[in-house]
Amino acid sequence: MINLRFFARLREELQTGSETMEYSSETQTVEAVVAQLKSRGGSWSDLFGDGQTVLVAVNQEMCDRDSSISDGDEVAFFPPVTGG
Amino acid sequence: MINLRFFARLREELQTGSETMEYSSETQTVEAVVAQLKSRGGSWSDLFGDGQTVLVAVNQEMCDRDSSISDGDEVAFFPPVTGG
Amino acid sequence: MNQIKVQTEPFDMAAIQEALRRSSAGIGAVVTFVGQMRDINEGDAVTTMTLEHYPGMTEKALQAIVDEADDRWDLMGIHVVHRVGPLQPLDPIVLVAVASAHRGEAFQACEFVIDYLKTRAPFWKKEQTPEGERWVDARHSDDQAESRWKK
Amino acid sequence: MNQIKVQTEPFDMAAIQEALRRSSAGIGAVVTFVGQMRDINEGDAVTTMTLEHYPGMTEKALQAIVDEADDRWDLMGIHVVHRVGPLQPLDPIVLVAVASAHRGEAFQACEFVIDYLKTRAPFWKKEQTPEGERWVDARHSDDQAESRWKK
Repeated sequence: MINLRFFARLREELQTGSETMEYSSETQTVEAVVAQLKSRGGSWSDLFGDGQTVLVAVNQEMCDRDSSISDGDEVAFFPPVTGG
Repeated sequence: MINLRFFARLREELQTGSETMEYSSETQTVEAVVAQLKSRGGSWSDLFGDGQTVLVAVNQEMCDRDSSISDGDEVAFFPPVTGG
Repeated sequence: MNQIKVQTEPFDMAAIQEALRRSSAGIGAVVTFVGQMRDINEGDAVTTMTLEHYPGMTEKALQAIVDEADDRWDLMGIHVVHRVGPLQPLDPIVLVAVASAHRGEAFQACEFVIDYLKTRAPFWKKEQTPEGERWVDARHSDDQAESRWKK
Repeated sequence: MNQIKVQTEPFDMAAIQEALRRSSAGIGAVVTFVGQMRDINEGDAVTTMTLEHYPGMTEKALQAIVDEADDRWDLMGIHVVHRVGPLQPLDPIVLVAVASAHRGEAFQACEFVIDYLKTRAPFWKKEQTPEGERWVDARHSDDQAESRWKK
């Protein structure tokens, strides 16, 4: 199982802040998880589609799309940050 | 008449904070005034001698040695500043 | 010592700076940055702002930035406080205070921390304007400010 | 608005910063530098310090520095306060607070003002140490800091 989290504009447009996803051969990299989310269609394919800047953190550390994911990881998606 | 002022280490070592000096053909530039002060000997020649950094302000604005002086001006001498 | 706080309630800028500067008589310089909410952004009036964050990651990200500042400069204390939740114009949003023996390092480290915070700490601003709500877009100038510090 | 003060009595850092940052809801950034007295200098313990200045010229010199900062950057207020007379370790000596819409300008202007103050404003420090009194020497590093801003 991996724990997905969504923040800010993503959380609002996807209408969910979190979900769990089965850990499988299809979820072993950030890129693979993104591909699954995109395949859901609707807002999912819009928000994770080409030209969208979505940042990713694995276990609360910023990661790249090719970062690997382990069973039990927390994988968060969010827009570029705007604090400060 | 010009008004001379001395600050910090200069004031202490010269044992005076101010004096007046006759305005004459010998006091029309900072350099000329410095030459007069230096000619007094003792601490005066030490403090205004070669190798000493003495800053000058004419009418409360930083000036160079070749700045001209008018009758009634306030001419101040002091070491490099160390505030802040 | 360093201190990092993320909180809903207002913070006491004076108390934070006072505690930091009094923490050692070897401190010669304290540089403080305060970012506050403006009543206008991108030309529009903004009446309220809501700051969302990623609890847990926020603190870790701030800690990593503060640790890196400590590595790069010779400092005597860094305090970072960032508010979340609803804010009004003139409300302070963030404070970064850095103490050092000499001013050059305090200035550099303070600007470094806020520049990195702006691009690396998971906070998001949503503005309420007379025309409705909107998420604030990331600024290209913040990316440029961050990239100055890349070694 | 800008404010310049030279005074013997302690100053209220919190009140100054609060007045400055509340002066406009268009202010997004306030950068504050506080220089305070260290209990050690050049390796020696310092118990007291006395700050002499050149009344009249001091205010003019500070005004010229503040005016130049205003010319160079887009600012929304500069407050400078400098103490003179006797000081103890941990006493704040000088405060420079700069407000602006955006942080980059506030940081630069604040550092510019203190760098120029350190080389152009007529203040002199005399330290009392266990070995006796001594005038503080000007630092080469302050000349270098100033020269960075030459156009």
